[in-house]
Amino acid sequence: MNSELFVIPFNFGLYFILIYSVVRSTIWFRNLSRADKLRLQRGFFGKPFMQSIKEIFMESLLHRKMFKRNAVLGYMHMSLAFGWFLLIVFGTIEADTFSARHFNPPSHSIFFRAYNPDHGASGLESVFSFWMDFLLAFILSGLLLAMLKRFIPGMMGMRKTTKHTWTDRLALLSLWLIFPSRLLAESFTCGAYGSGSFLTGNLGSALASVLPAGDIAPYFWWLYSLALGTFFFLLPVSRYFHIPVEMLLIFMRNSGITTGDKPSSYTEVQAHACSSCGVCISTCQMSYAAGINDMQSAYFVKGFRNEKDIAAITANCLMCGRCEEVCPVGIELGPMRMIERRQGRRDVRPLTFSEGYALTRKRNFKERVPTQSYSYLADEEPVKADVLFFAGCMTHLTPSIIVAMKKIMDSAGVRYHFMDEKGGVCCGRPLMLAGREKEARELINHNSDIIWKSGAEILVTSCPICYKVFNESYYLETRVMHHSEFINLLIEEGSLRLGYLHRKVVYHDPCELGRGSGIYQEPRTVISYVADLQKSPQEENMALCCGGSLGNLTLSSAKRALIAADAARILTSSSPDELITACPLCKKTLGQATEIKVTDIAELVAAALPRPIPLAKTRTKKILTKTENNG
Amino acid sequence: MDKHVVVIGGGVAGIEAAGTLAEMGLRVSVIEKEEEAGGHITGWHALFPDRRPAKEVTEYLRHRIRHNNITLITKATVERINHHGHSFSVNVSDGTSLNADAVIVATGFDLFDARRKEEYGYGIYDDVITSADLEIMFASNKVLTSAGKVPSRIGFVHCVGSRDEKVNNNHCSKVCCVTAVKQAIEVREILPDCEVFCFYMDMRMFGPLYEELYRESQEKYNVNYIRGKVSEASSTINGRVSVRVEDTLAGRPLKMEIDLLVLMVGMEMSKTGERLAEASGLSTGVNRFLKSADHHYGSNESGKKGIFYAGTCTAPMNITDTISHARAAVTETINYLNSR
Amino acid sequence: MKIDGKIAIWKEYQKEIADDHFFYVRSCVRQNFFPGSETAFLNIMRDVLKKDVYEHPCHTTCTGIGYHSDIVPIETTMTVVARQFALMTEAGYENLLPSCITSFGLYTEIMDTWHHFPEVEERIRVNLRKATGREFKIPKNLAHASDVIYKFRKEIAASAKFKLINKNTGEPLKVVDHIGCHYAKMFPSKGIGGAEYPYVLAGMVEEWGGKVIDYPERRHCCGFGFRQYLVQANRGFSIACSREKFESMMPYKPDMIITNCPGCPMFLDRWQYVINEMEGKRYGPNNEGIPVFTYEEVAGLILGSDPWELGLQMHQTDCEPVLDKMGIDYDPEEKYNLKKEIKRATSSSFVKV
Amino acid sequence: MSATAADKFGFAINRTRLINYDTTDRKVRGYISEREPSFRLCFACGGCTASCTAGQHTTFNLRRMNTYIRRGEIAPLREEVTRCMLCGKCLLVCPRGVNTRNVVAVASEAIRKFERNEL
Repeated sequence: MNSELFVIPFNFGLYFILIYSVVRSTIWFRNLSRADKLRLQRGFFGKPFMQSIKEIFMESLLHRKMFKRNAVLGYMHMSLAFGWFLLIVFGTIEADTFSARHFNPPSHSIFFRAYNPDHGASGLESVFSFWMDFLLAFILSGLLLAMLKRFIPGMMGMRKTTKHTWTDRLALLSLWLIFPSRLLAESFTCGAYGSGSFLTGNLGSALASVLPAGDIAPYFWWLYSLALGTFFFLLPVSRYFHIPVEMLLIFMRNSGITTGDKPSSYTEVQAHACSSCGVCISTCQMSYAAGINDMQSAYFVKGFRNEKDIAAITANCLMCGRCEEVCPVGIELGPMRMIERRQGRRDVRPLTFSEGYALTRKRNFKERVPTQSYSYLADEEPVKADVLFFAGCMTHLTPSIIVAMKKIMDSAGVRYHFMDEKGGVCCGRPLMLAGREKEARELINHNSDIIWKSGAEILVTSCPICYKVFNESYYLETRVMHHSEFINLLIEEGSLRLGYLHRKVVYHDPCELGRGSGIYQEPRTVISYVADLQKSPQEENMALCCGGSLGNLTLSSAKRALIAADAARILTSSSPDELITACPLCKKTLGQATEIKVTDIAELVAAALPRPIPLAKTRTKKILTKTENNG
Repeated sequence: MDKHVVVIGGGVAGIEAAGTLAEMGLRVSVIEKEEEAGGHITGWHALFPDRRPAKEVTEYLRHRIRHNNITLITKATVERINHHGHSFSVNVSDGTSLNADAVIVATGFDLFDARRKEEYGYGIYDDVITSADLEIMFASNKVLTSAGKVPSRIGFVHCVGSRDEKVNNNHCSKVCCVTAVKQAIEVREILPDCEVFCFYMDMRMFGPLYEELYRESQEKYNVNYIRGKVSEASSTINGRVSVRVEDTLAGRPLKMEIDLLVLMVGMEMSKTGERLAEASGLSTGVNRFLKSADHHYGSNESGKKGIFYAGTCTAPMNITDTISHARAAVTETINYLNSR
Repeated sequence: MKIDGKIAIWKEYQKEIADDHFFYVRSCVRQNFFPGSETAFLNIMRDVLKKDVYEHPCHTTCTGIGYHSDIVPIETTMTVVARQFALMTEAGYENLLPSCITSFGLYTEIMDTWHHFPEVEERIRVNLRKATGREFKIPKNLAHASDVIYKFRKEIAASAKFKLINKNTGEPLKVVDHIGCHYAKMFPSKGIGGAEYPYVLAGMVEEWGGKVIDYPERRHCCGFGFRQYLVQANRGFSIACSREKFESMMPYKPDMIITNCPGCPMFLDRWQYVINEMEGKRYGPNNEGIPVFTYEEVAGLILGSDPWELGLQMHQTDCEPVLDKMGIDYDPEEKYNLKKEIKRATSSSFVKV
Repeated sequence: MSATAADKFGFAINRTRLINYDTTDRKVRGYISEREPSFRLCFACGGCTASCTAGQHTTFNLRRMNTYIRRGEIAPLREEVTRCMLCGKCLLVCPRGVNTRNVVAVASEAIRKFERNEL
């Protein structure tokens, strides 16, 4: 090959992206908080290092999570990522073994066929060229699937494909050009020299018989190099920056760094690690049930990264956490969105193309100006009790739950105080979900004061939303339990005698109880103790959101109904006698969306209480060693 | 069955009764005081709740009356119904007297004369009109003030002449609320940037799809509703109408200048009907409408054998109920004639 | 404004007014608010209209002001009113002619109450007999003084020397007519033109050449309401009412206000001064304030009597602008020449027309 | 009412409670209707106020607040709007499906801006 000019675009792109990635990573590292820096250093040199390497191999290359989601989708990603990786590795080995010097420049291995057009005659050489052709075929098969996915997303278990920005489309195009142009370049060269293995050889000779292969080959080498060059050049401003950044993210995550409550270097890394793959869009009920396709996490993270005005789409999310469960890159989407919700309105100007390359972002975090104030809350007269029962605002609209809980606790002889019987004060979580952190703190302090002064050992609540905030944001010595856990405890300690209800029931995991707080098993054990619990299609960490979530501030009641109807239909597909849930809000929302009776777990248990309710016997078990005469 | 029935009143109820009777082979004479049969609906442009053109219903009625068993006498009123044994004689204002085997009274209602609510200034201030006047404007698809200006703000006053002891009408006329919502929507369609206000005491959306229309008026057409009874209207120096009302939900008095004030006039027992009832010894209820023999299962019966009631002479009704009531009256008449 | 609409309504409210032999009962406050009014009325009735108007020396207040201020119980008021009727019967008169609107409203109310509850009338007869030993007959006709002037407005116009017309522009004076609330608001059928569009003063103004203004707050109370101005704590309401009316009539630039009640001229006139003191705001054309007249003063003016003899100097808001517009000549120096006043007050015929 | 009037006369002109629809400023209403279109659907039944958590501890009346906003009466709302806990009970109760929670969220912001006439 006489002129070697075609190597220039490739070299320019490669060296640009290598230097850029290294420089940017060091800047990200430097901007980490001191604690996170120490964590990362320990992460590099401690046990997490091997774990990260394994995860990089399993995730970045093999895309194991994608496979778990859908085999074809997994194969497509794996072929492109792992295939290209192997192509580079073996290309370098091939170039290394068969050329004069070791450690040749990278272009030498990438364009090996261009430099040694007649390579592949002897035994080892033909093995190598066969292996290289095989890898190229492997990648091209993945590429074919990628193109098909654009038009038939269903075939890979995807409902929708992501709407990309123009930079992403350009990068996508250049990525799609790389391998076909390599194939043609090698084939023409092989055609001209009669070399090449099963793929490039046969294709080459076929082409040569028709076209002057030798003259055309250089053009394709130029195309190959240009495609590579543009792809590398566009990397920092495109979704494919995910390739290098995900590795850094894996190291950071494994060394224990988490998203704080303000934009930080870690959120930057996460923002750049998102590949806009669209898995979150297909999982989001707002998309397939309510037909809203502009607020999913892919668009949120893209908007966050390019500093677009994402206030509207930030608020329009149910915060149900399903996308976070399926995100192959493992970005903490919930906390990221909460950061944006805590921001006050500020005028935001999207980054221009060139600004996309800037190495640092001056993220001005403008705190939201508190608008609410609760100085009117009078200090309440504390009431001493072993067990505090906090029904929660919503539960006052589902009195059947309160009645059931009272029956259960009376039957178990629990000495409890119904803390918010006269309406009480909101637990503060809805305020936090709306980004009003400071204002929520006022309510939290008010309630904490009451709980502290009551000296209770256990705080039982019927609302998962309250349960999550009591657990995460209140500083309580009291043991916080959702009433499903509490009932489970009462059953285990034998304080509760329950009959068996011959009812076929299905359990719906409320988002804040399941994904939000990790309580999956207790409700199920309680239910199967009293009724015939059936499986439902989407359960536990992938449970459906009922659509009534307070996480979404702006969703209209009509759209909520669509989501609720869809969720109810799936949940009751095995037509159970009853749909059981453990949240007043889910009960109300699902109740309006299905003919099947929707009851709370407490109601089910109350129904299983033997008739009549016996006088409470002494509670013998160690936790509540109180000798009582009456309830 | 070659019986002869006289139907007094050629409105919606009268025509429907006559048409049904004629189809069943009876000879019918309809006595209508206006030049043309059809009743109040002829002045209407679009009907609630689906805002279908009123022409369609008037067409149906015009077709109905053209049956050859029916003789229509227009520009004539009936003074008395005389009862001799099993038959009746009816003296008509043009001097003739008709014998009949049965009589259906379908004298209908009168629109409340808005002049009697002086404080609203109907007939005194140029831009105070009634819902009927507005409906005529709709026919020309142009809503303008008397000075020919495009109004930027229009107010609808509910319960004018209904539920009002001061004009001796304690009854609710049922159909004005939904008419106001319909007209408010039509105004907003013709004049998209004209603010529309409805001053109401209660929104009585009693029929099917009425509440949906009310919701649509808020959701899509941004009609404003202010709960309060307008106390007085007066004219301002710039020729607008100034309206005083209490916004009872805010608990504050409120004043507003409006370009066009539309009075939702209610239904009253028709004067001619009242005179006929008195002369013929038919009893009227406390709201001066004809008193049916039984509210639940005898609303067509007058208490006198052979005389039946149809339509709004017994109570305010929308067109659907009027037509059904008229058909019920025919059934009662046929049963009576057969049993005789 | 469709004028025929108003005329149609005015036709509905025709009121039967006696045409002679009136038993005149004075107002208890009008003499010190607008001293010339009642005297002017008597002179017009006797000298111009040649009517027999008898004024019984012992007749008293009708105690309406006490009754409406929750001081005098209705039974007492009824007994006092019965005594007035007794004086009238003894004097041989049947047409009661109160000068004050509140009295007119009170007499109408009492006669209507007795009409519906004869037993009350009986009880009052017993009271009167016990208190004074007098008997009484219910007056055959009750008309307010402004009704009578309205009835004979044409006769007055005939002998009028001036018109309510602006001499230098030839335009009719723009006049705001304000009717006392107790005139027709309680018994609409008892007021000429009814409660919404009363015609009693409008009739006079139109007859005498002026033009009546219909402004939005036409029906609003002038603020005189007894418990409003009597109790200092409520006085703020009283002045707020007047201001509401002034703000509403301002755009029409009225030349004068004509009233027929003791309180309205008093407060519409005095409150203009107080509003100016409090808020520095003056109303009326070129901010000289809007002169307020009683119908007797207006009748006196067009009949050519001397403004100072009519007592116009007692007005808070100077009436000179209207006098100039009507072309009435007056002697500014004489305005407060009290010596002359005292001399004339002691002379026999108090007001010469 | 100026202080001098009171001491000079012993009383002052009472301020009218009349809402003059032609002079009230309804920018806040526009701001809210734009961001929360369901605000228009409210027909003031009072269900939200009845179920209100904050309403049991203080004077917070969402129905009256909606009516005042429609009439441009913003001053009385300055404190009241800050008392809502955004708990969302009213959302479950509203017969017309008004997104009451978002109405309050947007209203508290709008009223603050209106008071600093940044609207």
